[in-house]
Amino acid sequence: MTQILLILAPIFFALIVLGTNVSVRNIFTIVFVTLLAVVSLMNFISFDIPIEISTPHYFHSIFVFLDFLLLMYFFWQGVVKKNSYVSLFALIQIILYAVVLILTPSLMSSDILVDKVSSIMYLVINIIGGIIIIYALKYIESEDFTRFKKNAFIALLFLFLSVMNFIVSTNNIEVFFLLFELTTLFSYILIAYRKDETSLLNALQALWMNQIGGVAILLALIVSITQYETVYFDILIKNIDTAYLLPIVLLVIAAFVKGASIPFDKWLLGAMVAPTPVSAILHSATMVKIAPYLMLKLAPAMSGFVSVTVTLIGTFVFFTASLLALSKDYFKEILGLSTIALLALMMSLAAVGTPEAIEACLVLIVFHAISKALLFFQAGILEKSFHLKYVNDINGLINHSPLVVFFILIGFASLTLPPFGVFIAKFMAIESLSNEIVKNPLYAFALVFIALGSVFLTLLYFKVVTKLFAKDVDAKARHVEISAYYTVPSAILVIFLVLGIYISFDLNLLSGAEIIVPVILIAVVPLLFATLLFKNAHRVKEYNCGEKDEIKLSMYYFHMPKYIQKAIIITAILGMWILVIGVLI
Amino acid sequence: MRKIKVALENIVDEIKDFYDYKLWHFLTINGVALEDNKLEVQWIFSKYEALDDVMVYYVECDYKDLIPSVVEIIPSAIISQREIIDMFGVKVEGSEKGLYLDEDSLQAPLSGCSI
Amino acid sequence: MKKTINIPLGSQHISLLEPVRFKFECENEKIVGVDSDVGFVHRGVEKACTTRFKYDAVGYVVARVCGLCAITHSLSYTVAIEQLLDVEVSKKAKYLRVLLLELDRIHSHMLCLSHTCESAGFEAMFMRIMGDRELIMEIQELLTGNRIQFDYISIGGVNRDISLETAKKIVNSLDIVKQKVLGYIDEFTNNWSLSLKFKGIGALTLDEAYRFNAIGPLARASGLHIDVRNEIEYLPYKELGFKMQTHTDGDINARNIIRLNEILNSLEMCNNILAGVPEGEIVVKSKGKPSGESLVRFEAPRGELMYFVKGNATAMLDRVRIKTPTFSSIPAFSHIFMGENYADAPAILASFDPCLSCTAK
Amino acid sequence: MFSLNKYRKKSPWILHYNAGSCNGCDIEILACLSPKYDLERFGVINTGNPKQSDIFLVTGPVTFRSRERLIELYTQMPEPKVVVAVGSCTCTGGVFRDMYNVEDGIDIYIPVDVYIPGCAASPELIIDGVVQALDILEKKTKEMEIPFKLFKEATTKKGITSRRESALKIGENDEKN
Amino acid sequence: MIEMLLIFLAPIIGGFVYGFERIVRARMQNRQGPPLLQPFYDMLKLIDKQAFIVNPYHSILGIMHFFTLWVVVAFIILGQNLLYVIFLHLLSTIFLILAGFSVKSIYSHIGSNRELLAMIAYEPILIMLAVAFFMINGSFDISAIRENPSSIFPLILLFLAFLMVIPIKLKKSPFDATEAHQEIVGGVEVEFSGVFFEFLYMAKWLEYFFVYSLLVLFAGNNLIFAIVLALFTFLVVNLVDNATARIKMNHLIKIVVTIGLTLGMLNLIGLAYV
Amino acid sequence: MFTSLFKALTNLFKKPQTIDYPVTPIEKDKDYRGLIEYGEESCIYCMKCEKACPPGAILFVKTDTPSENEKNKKGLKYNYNPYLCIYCGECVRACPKPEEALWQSNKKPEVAVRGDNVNSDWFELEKLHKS
Repeated sequence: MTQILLILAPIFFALIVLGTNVSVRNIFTIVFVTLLAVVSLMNFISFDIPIEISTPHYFHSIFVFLDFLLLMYFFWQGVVKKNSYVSLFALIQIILYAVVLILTPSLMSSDILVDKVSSIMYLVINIIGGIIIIYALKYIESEDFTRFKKNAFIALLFLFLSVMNFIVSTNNIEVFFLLFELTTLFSYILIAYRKDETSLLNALQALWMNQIGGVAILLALIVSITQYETVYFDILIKNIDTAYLLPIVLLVIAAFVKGASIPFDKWLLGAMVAPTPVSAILHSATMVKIAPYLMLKLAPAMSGFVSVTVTLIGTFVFFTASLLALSKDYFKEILGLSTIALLALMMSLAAVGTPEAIEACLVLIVFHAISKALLFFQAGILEKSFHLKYVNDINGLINHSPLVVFFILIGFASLTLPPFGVFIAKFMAIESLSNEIVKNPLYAFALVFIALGSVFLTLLYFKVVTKLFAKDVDAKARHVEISAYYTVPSAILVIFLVLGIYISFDLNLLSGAEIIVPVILIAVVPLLFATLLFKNAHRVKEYNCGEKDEIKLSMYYFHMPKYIQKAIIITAILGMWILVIGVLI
Repeated sequence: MRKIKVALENIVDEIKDFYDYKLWHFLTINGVALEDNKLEVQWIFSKYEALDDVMVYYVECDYKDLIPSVVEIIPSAIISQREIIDMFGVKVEGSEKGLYLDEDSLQAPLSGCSI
Repeated sequence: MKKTINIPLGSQHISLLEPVRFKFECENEKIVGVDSDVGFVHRGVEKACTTRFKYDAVGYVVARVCGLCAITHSLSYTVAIEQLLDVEVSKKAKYLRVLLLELDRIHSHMLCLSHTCESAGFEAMFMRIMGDRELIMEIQELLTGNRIQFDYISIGGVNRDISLETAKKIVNSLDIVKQKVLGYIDEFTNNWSLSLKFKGIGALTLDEAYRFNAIGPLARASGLHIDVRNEIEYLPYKELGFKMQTHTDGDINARNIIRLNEILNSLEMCNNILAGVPEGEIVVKSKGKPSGESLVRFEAPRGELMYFVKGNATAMLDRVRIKTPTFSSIPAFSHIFMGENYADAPAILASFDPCLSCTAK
Repeated sequence: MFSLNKYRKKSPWILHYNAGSCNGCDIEILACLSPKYDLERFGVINTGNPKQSDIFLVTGPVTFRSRERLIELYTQMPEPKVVVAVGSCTCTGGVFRDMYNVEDGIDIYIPVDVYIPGCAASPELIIDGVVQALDILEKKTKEMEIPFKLFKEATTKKGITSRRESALKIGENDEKN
Repeated sequence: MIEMLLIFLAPIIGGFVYGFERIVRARMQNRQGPPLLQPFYDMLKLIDKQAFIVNPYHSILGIMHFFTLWVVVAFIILGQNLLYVIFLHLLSTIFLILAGFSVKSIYSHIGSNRELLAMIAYEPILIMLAVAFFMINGSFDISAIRENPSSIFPLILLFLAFLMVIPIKLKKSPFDATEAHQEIVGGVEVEFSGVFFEFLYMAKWLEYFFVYSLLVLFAGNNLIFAIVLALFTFLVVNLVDNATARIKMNHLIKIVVTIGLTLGMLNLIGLAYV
Repeated sequence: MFTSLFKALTNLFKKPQTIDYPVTPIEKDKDYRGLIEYGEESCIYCMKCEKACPPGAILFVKTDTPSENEKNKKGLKYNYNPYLCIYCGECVRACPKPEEALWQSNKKPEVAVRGDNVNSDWFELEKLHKS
């Protein structure tokens, strides 16, 4: 029953938070978040077999009602905000949903099915999401909103957690569709939260793009009902016929939309205008994580052509998104593109479908969430405490706040370097793909994409990190005080990352020496040497050919011509079409 | 070596009429300190692929006079102009000093009057 | 959002022999702006020539304006003084002067080529050319008694005679050098990595060469027919077999090819001289003090060198104006760097064969 | 204790700065690196970087504009270091002595250890000079050597000596003397 | 025991290789060259020099670079996971790059930028190399690779690609744009001096050891073939070093990425089919 | 590229061009312009060399211990600074008694060290000469 608690409690919390003053709200929020974390942890520990929960029949009617209400709201929003795409897709969905309701499936299963993946997702959603909410407490205070709106923001985040908890527990594709649309709604509201023009535009963009996913799910529903007589994931996957994978492919496309893979990447990048906690919650804990989750659910059904194509598309997106990120300067945009890249990697790993690959995917989901949340926190701190948004301006941050630099460094290092989780996941990804090449040489391309992509990502991250380090010795260090609401969540995430090294041992991938020796040697010995050697060191100026001029420094700028960007998008769309047409044939 | 004397105010027009960049090669601007605090400024040209054909336009002026710039006609004259400013302490339109000399070195070393 | 960086090249830099400061404004490594300072070597030779030294010693001083084109400097000055004193130099002296001038050109060009290779990161080729250059240096030491500053030319002729024995030795060495130079031409045209580094890099078009009044190999590589050896009667270049070398590409490669061809041409001229050194006095005594103005131009290895000398019938001169080759090329330099990659900058700079001690005097 | 002094002798890395010479000596330094003379047999590397150099080869009488650069490069070299003045004009000003933009010889600015005469100094002489410099290098201490016209003294803070502001302005110091 | 000894002697062995290479290079350029022990003289001299720092991070990162590289070499000797070793090597390069960026020095920055770009070129090839070894031996473990017979013939294309990586890592023409002494005065190492430069200097030796020990993996359990292969590569790399100029960074990336990746891909696909 | 590859390979087995200089001394040609040498006995103290020398590396300075030469009426002493000399040979050409009083040998000059005071000592001589 903890699952039901996880779904319902946040709604309750949201209602409580709505009407309190600042200090009470903060205390309540922290308590609630702790509760959610504890419950999800208990759920994870006590979990032994897949739990199936059936829901009463009238639930279905409520969902249908809510669904229509939601779609109508979208349609209305499209009309009011004069965005024809939004209305168009809402209209299509209304019609398609009506068709779905007319068709009657015969095979039934339980509505809620909680398996291992779901329980891990609970952990990610509730713990990381909770920490983000705590972080948001301070962040939202510095925004120019009314008190109610500030509280509502926190409440919305709680609601978001509830929806996410539900979405990872549901087994019914119809319910899944509703929740999918609900996350779309929340993202729409949260992105537009600042109510200025760009926010609204980007929110509408997110709205219509996400509705493509809704259309795909509805189409999948229709096909699934007509062909397989069911609206349930487990039955669909059990009965799947390898010759007719269309519903799976349509759901995969829905995942690609939610995961903001390359042709659909605009919405996630547009979401950057929202307050930073929203970006954090979208990127790390909720929303986009639906994509790999859905993939993981569908993984057993994928085989042969679909598996290879999805893997290739995913790795291609991984590679190109990291490439595109190289040419960006806006800190959050860099983070966003790297999220897109890593999501694509998760999806392709899920599509590979071997146990190793799925394990890698899960590790990636968890640690990516932690690292990205940490980095978005720092982006928020940079924005609020230092008024910096662009990477080119963060030169010499180490003079002002070594702590933030440390967090950013850990964040980036955890995404690239041993012995952190994401590194381990990439490692497993390469290993699992190497196993697969023998079966299908096309995986070699996927492997090359992963290799190139991870190098690009490393390049990207260290391009940013290096800016922090360019220390000016003579500058008067101006230390900036950073609120505990910012630093404590960051510190907790860092602790998680460090604890996560445990997973490296647990997976039996590397020997203990391989993990521990570098850490000790790299951390301790140089410091020892340095303290010995600094004693009689002299400090000199940098070599500047004997000249005394001020030096202008800037990091390497990658110019990405328009035609390459277009070529990337066209290739990605082509990949999708190949997927669909290939399945149809 | 043909030498043509021109008045200071006419020098730019004179050179503009004369100078064809595919026919004449601009050598340099030369200054010669004369007696009585006078200065002779020469614009020296040579003809491409001709035997010993050197054309010198010169003016006689005071150190105080503003010497007009020929950079618009001959872009490469800029460095010669900077040199003559440094060496003679004269003023040339649109050119700055400091090509060779530092603040604490001997100023206008070649001018007749400073020694 | 493109941000530029400033990359300094000099005043002290490993790829520079002389102090010159370039400050490149770069986007990534593409040069979008050049700021140069060429005045590091300013010593005040022009003034010293008129105040510190008598006219007969000035020849040795102006030779120290530049070590590489020392011979051209002292020759130009000496000829200018000879014109003022009305001294007619013997044919033998003229021949020997051309011999030294051309030897100097050969070793200077070889140095430039090797330095260009070094700047392009081709250490082996640097070593190869520098090793072979020693042959020319030995010849010069044999002829004049020193490797770099020859002090060979005095007013009225030359300081030292040449014996038949040495002439024979020199001819042998020159033959070896010729073979080596043919080898370089092969290397410079066929080496894949050098063509990546040199072809199409640092190009100057013919029109730009005219506009910027470029001179020397820099201009000839762009197809501009300018060579003072072709424009003066004083030295017997025509009868010694001078041929003007031009190229149309205007890039580093073209400059290298021009230099290599000029070395071959100079070798040929040296052989012609050594085959028939005329009999006669090597030095003619001069009388009187210089008075009047004279303007003399000669072709230094880097281009046209101009001396303007004004005497006033005393031992001290009124004015010695030195217009050095690199001085004229500086506007063209700054232009060529634009749009190139910083990685090419040292090689481009070396391919100009800049002589800053000439420029700043 | 095991003395490392003798290894200084075997690995001299050179830094070359032209403080206004006619570049005759610079070419001869280059010729020293060429196959015929091959300075690398003594372990010489032309680093071009003051921070990794032991021998400072200076050519040219010091012109006004190169004074500050000379001192800055000198202070950026770690001790023990040896300064070699290559060529007559570097030793004493040579033919440029008493010219208006020239300081007569570099030993007005920095302590010179070896003087190589010649105009231009031939490669053999340069090799002689470097060999001489190696003997001096072996005997040197790691005491900080200060250029004669250093404007700002090096300051010590938290046990780390700062040489950052070494060659600020030379003219002002002259006035004081 | 021998392994432990090897680990401690690894820099010294690399130093000998470097010293020998300097002689060979000098001889190829028709000159006499330094003595064999020259690198060690340099090293001992550098210990003795006055230590200069620009800022503490800079020097510490340089030291970290050296130690990480040593760990990499140790793991190769101990026969650990090849893929892990390659990633750890990436880490050591990243320390170097960070060191380059931690000072306000333009040449250091350009050097780091170039080092980062060069990573794009060679890292995928190294990863593909590891994958190819995995496909042949069924394990990433270097000890397993060493026990199996020579795998140079099935991996001949990747061997060629690896030959392109060696000059980048060892800073040799035509792929030495990251160090580029004539342009950026050594790039990353420009601000290091004295004892701190020592670590970078010795890291260079370890780099030699790293590259050649990866190379002998191609020979499998055949010791004689390994020696022949190493000598052959040594000769080829040095000959090419003496016959080419340094090419620019953009050319380097284009050449290595296109040719190297194609060779690697073909080899992997070929392995999958065979 | 392949020719230079081949050249590098052949060089590997050739004797290097290097002269091991300090060990094997290089013989200077007899015409080498080396140190200026002075024959005190033959000097007629016309001081033409001093006037001719461009850098002023020859100074005749009045001292308490002049050389014992009947021509030396003013009590002068010949001073020569090889570190200032530019080895141009102009003094020899100016000398009325070349090869006896003043000649250019083919000896190369010696390298000096700090203790030799090549500059400061000469400054004092120059001061003396002016006064």
